[in-house]
Amino acid sequence: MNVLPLYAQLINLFAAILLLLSFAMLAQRRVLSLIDLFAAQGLALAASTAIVAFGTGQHHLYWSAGLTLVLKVFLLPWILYRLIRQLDVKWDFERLINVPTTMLIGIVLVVFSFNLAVPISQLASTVTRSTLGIAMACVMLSFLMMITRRKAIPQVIGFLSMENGLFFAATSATYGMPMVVELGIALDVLVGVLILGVFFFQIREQFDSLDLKHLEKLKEGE
Amino acid sequence: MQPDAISLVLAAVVAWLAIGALGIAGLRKLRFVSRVLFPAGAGVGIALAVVAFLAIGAPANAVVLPFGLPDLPFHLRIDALSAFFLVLLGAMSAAISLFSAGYFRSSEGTPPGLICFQYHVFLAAMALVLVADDAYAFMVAWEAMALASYFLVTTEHRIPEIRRAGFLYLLIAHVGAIGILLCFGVLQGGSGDYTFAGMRAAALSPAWASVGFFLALFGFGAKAGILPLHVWLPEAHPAAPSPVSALMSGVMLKTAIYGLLRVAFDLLQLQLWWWGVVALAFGLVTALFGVIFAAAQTDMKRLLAYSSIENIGIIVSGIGLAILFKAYDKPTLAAIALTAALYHALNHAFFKSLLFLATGAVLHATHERSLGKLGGLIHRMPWVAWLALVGTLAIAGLPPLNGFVSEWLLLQAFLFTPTLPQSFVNMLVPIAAAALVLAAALAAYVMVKFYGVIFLGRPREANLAYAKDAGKHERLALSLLAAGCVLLGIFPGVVIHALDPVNVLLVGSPVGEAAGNWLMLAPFGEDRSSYSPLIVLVVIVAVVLVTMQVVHRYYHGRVRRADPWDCGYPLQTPRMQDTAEGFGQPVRQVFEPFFRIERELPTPFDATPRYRVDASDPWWHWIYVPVARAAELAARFVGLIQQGRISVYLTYSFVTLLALLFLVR
Amino acid sequence: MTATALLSQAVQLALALALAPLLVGWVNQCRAWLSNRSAPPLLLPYRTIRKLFMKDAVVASNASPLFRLTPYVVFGAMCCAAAIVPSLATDLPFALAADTIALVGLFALARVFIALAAMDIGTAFGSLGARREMFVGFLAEPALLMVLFTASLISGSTSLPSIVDTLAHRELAIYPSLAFAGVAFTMVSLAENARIPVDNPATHLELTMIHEAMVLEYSARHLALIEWASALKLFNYSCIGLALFFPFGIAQGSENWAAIALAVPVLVGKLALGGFLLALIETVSAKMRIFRAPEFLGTAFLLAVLAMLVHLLLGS
Amino acid sequence: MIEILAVLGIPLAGGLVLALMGERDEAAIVNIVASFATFVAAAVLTARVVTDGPMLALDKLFFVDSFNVFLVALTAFVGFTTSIFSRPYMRIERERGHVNAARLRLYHSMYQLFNFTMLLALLTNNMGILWVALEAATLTTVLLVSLYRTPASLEAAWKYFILCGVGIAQALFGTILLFFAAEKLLGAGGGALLWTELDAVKGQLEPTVLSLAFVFLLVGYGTKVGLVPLHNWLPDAHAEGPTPVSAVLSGLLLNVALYAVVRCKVLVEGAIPTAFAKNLMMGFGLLSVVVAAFLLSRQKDIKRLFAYSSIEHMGIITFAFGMGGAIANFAGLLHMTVHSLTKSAIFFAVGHATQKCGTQAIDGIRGLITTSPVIGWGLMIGTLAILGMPPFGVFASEFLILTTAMREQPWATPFLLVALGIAFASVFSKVQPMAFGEPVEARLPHRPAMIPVFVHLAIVLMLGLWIPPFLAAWYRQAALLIG
Repeated sequence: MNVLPLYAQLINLFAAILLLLSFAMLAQRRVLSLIDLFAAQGLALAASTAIVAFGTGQHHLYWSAGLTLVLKVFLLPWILYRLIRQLDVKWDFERLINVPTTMLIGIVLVVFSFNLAVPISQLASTVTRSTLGIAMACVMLSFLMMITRRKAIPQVIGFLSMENGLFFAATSATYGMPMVVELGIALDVLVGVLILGVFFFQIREQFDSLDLKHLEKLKEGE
Repeated sequence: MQPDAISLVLAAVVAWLAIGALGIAGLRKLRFVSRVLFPAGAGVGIALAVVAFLAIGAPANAVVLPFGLPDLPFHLRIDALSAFFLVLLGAMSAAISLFSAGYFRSSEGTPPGLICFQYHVFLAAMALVLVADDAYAFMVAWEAMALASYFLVTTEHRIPEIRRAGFLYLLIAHVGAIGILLCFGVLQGGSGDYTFAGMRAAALSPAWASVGFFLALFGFGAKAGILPLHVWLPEAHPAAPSPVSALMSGVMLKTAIYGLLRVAFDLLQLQLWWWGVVALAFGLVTALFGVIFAAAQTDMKRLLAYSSIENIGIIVSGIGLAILFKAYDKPTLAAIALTAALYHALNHAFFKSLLFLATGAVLHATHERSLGKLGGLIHRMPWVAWLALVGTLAIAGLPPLNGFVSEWLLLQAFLFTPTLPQSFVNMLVPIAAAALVLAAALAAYVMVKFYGVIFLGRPREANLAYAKDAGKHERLALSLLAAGCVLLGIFPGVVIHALDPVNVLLVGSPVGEAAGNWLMLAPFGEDRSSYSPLIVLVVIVAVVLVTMQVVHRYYHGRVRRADPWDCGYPLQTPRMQDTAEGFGQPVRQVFEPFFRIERELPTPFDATPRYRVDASDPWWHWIYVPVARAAELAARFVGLIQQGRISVYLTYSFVTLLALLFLVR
Repeated sequence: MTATALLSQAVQLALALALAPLLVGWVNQCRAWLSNRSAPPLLLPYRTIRKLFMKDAVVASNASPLFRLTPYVVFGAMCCAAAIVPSLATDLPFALAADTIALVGLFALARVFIALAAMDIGTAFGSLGARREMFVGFLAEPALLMVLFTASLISGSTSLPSIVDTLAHRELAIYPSLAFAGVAFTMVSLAENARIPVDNPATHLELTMIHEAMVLEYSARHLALIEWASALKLFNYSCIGLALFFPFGIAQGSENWAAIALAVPVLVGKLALGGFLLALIETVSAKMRIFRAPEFLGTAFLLAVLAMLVHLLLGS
Repeated sequence: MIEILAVLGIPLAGGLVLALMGERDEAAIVNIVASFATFVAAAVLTARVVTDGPMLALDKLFFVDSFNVFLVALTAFVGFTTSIFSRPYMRIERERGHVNAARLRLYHSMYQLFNFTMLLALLTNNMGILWVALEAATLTTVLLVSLYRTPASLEAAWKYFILCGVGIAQALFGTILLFFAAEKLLGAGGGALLWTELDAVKGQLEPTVLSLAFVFLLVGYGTKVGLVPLHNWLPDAHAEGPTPVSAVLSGLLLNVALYAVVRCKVLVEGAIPTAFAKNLMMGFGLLSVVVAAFLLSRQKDIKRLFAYSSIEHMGIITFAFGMGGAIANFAGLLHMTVHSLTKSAIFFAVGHATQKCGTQAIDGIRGLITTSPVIGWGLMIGTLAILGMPPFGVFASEFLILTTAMREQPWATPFLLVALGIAFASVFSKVQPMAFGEPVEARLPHRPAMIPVFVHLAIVLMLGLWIPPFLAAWYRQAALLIG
């Protein structure tokens, strides 16, 4: 087996870091730490995007990297920090499934994603193809995180982290989507977070908490 | 150029629609609607009947209208079968419209103009059903018919029971319509050609053909009221205004028969013998059940509704028999069975409309539908009573009236099943014939109860003394229908001869020349069987007249009026007559397993003893309640998936995603 | 259709009208003998009818015209039926007008009219009688038709003269199915003619009566016609029974006057025997509760169906 | 070209203007005018496409063919009629204090932007932009759903946002996979996401990747379509937002999402030899029909009731497209049209009925035909139409779908029979006493805008009896396109 070029190895390293961070977020109990982890994930993402840009000469990816850096490492964590400070929800929270079980499910998901991605990765022309599996695993783990959390903010962080996974898939597996699409996605994410921010206030105003258990009134079951 | 039949039929349809539209224009002008529009509608009905009658023997002609689906404009076609049913529609609508002219009052819930609109749309839709020549046109007309009649049924929609009845009716009609639609889906044979011509050309395997036939039986059965899809009939008929009940029972049920015949004999190119057996079984069970239940009813319109179920059962068993003969390649016998079915359809239209209209007149005069509160109306309403007597005798299947003719024909057809090659089918004959005869005998029982309790005896309520006889429109309409019952009864040969083109079309053979005699009905030759109602009538009338003459000439003929004797019992009150419940009691007792009976018996020590018995339709409890409960249970179960918790929802998405991913690898 | 045929038809009808009350008288006489009573005169029914015709009719004050019309219609229907049933000869031109099914229809017509008339006055007994009569009717009618169907299947015809022709004048064959049918027919006839064990013609014991309850309100000529009609009914049923099960002696065709002349004493003899048997049955059995009637007639119905099945199985 | 820009530019500009001008009495008029202008532009565009055939514009960024142009016309039309309806409706809401001026401003502005996003999603040729537009549509409607700021509306909006956000994220992953597969053939430039380019090479796309991508796309866009079991946001969002929003959500957004699914299906069908995509769509469609039918019977809220009815109809359409073939596709397209017209008409009538009776609870609305015949008959006829009663257009399409299914997928018909029967029973038993029955007295301060209801129903009626030839030709082309 021939050795990959350095940049590819670096990307794989960052991919592994991303996955690790995803797991960490899955396990994390504190909201503030969760935001830190999210920012770290954004950083790893930006770095890997930059490396892909450097390694493959896809210069528009530098823009993507910059965008990611601004949006996901500075802007969004900053917004979230502010929100938490204003809403005063720093404390720990309970969750639907306990951490070890979540981790076990997470590992199963990772195996499944890898299994799914392997046949596809064979087809790719990019050097970084094996990262597709990791990206998929990140998406799945974020999904799992959203399921397990009972408070609004961590759920949103899960959502954003899922976006990270998607972004990683886009950059590493395909060297990035067309610029116009990426801009659009970024805009959507930003607007989405802003709207959610407004929502947090409204929810707290209505229910005096951000616990999602208040949002279970509309249903069909008895 | 002489206009062809189909254009004239179309013109009639358009005329009806136009009359309906005028009704909308004169929404609250009762006089205009009842004195102008309804008689005009009756005129159109007569014209339609004449046109259609002339078209029975004529070759089929068709027309394609410029609308419909893009590849499927409305095809219309009139052939012998449609023409026969159009005659029925035209004649009935003429009489019933005439009756309606005097019937509708402004006090009904829906404004008269709107009723007029719905009524004429109903008529037009029925006419279109009968001439539709492609699946789409048929379905559109079919459902328009259901919809128009639904609105007519719910005329007095503020009463919850009436709403419930209307809902049940429309629901069963709609489910049935889906069945018919699927049936057409089968019949088109994957060709995508939805015209009836295309369906005739489609070569179906026996399995597909069977699926098609049974979907048709289901779909049309729901409309006709074949067991166990009959439950809407006894609800909807009492709810509807009487002319509408008459129209629904007399004509609309027949459109279902038309559809069944169209599919079974015309669109399907092969018939299997066991279809016939199934249809026969369903028909007979329906007939028996209907009549047994009719015997137990206490509401006069419900009673008639159950009686309609019975008659539909008889018609369907005739169709089943015809299928049986056709499948064994005995076209002449099939023609006789089919003639019996068609004849009965015609007869039923006449006498059932007559009786429903009579109940309408009674209802208007007394505001009472419950048999327990009527009685003695023959004195107050002689016109209605005597004309209703004709209908009563006819529906009871008594010679020389029309109901007997079709039953006679059907029994004749039954007697020839032993010529079939299948011994199993032969064994069926005794049972089937017995069931049919039992149904006919019970019908007499039911009709004696119906007539006796309403018109005979003494009034059970004081206010019946103020009942007024029907107006002149109503009398004329009732007389027409009664005359129809008599004429159809005493000239069967003529009618059967006129029906022969339908037989040729559907089973490929006429009944034969022997039946064509105006005096004598002898489908197999006079030494095998014969029936001449005219002679019977003449003889009975002659004997009656001669006896009267003799008695009055040779004896004094004096009459003295006195109180009733009644074994000398002195304190007679009208309440001591048999009530409707009492009259039905023997039937309830004998056929107890068929009923769901709730009794409330007084104890000997009750100060105010009360006896209550409630015999309800068990099918409701056997099928509909469990189905409704199962649906409710399923809904509750399905409702459980919607927990309201967002994590659960996310889990659904997640699991779905994973499952599909698992599937795809 | 020939003049002789018409003549034979007329003779037959006249005979039926004349003999019917006699049969009733004979049965009553036999019953009296069998129960060790002194018998009423044989001609008593004639005298009763005559007496009734002479009387003033008393009609309930609230009777409708239907009430007064009914006796005539019932009488007419029974005359019509009498013209169909071959008692002397099989060449009955009128029989073409109505076959066995129509015959049953005629009986039903009479029944419906009399039941309606019973309800017309609005008394408790009248409607009770009407209800019970229709009740017995709907049980008996199918059984009767099944019996007739069995005979029709054997002879391939539903026309009574043809049936008689087949059974009496073709080669002798044993029809086991007819045995069943015969028993069934006897039971039906008992019920239809208001005889013990279903009804008792001799009683006005209020709660058990059926036929008598219906005609309670009739008097004078109306009652006379009704009595005569019910006598005719008994006569008709007897003749049907004889025609189906003991057809021997009925003349074939109408040309053979000698045969017809011979048929008269044969008929009278057969009727005498039949009347005696009827009286015997009535004497040895007890009147049933009304709700045992379904069992009784159900058995008759079952036997008739069995007869048909036997015919189909054995082909004979 | 210019038409496309107009179609997109007018609502965008309208949204901005409305956002800037603030809440005045004229805002509703501006809203109507902008919607009308959009509709005119869409009509012109439609005429162009009908005469000139499909067109590509702006560096292949926009693509109009017979499939999407009819949806554009439909969207613009319903958008226009809804804006007419929303004027008296929102006025009454304002006067009753349910919304304040700031929210009304948000409402009008977002209404236009929402129209813009939908039209963008329909017109774009780029699968990425399609995704962006749909996500933006979610964002705008989230704001509209939460307009009342009641606990229930917040809950509904939150669920809507999270579920659709997550769902649509899956669609993005699918889009990436699509790009990933196409990039090899078309190069990493912009071409690999353009639908026209993809369509041209669909036969050579890697089947494994495409089937994987289709799963993600179907789950993603399917969430927005409201396919069971991804539908849970839909009834909440429909019931808790203002009624005009329910009307456009049900009548338009679902269609647009389904449009996205069908576009993807065309590509996947071309790439995969098996019936995988078909079966998947039929399965989802059928499941939606059945589950929605059962849920219909449990509803106590009139808007929720019709929301489930939308799920049911989306299921039917998905099933039809899944079945494929000229007739089924034709029927599916027809059903999209008539469903959005009928359903929005129903929501208009329901909106006025709920305002009249002051409640959305079915038990609280009674006897409409007696007190206000127009609303009552509108609701009654609309309901009968949506339940598939002829001679309305919904019946025409159901007729074609069911008869085709009977021969091609007979296994599915018992489910359809049961589901349609139950749906009929559930909906009609609830609507009948609302229209009929003893009336509940109430008055509306403003005349209800019932013209849109009857215009819609008239069109639906016409489509049941006569489909104009140009429309039929158009459907046929589109049906062929879908394959």
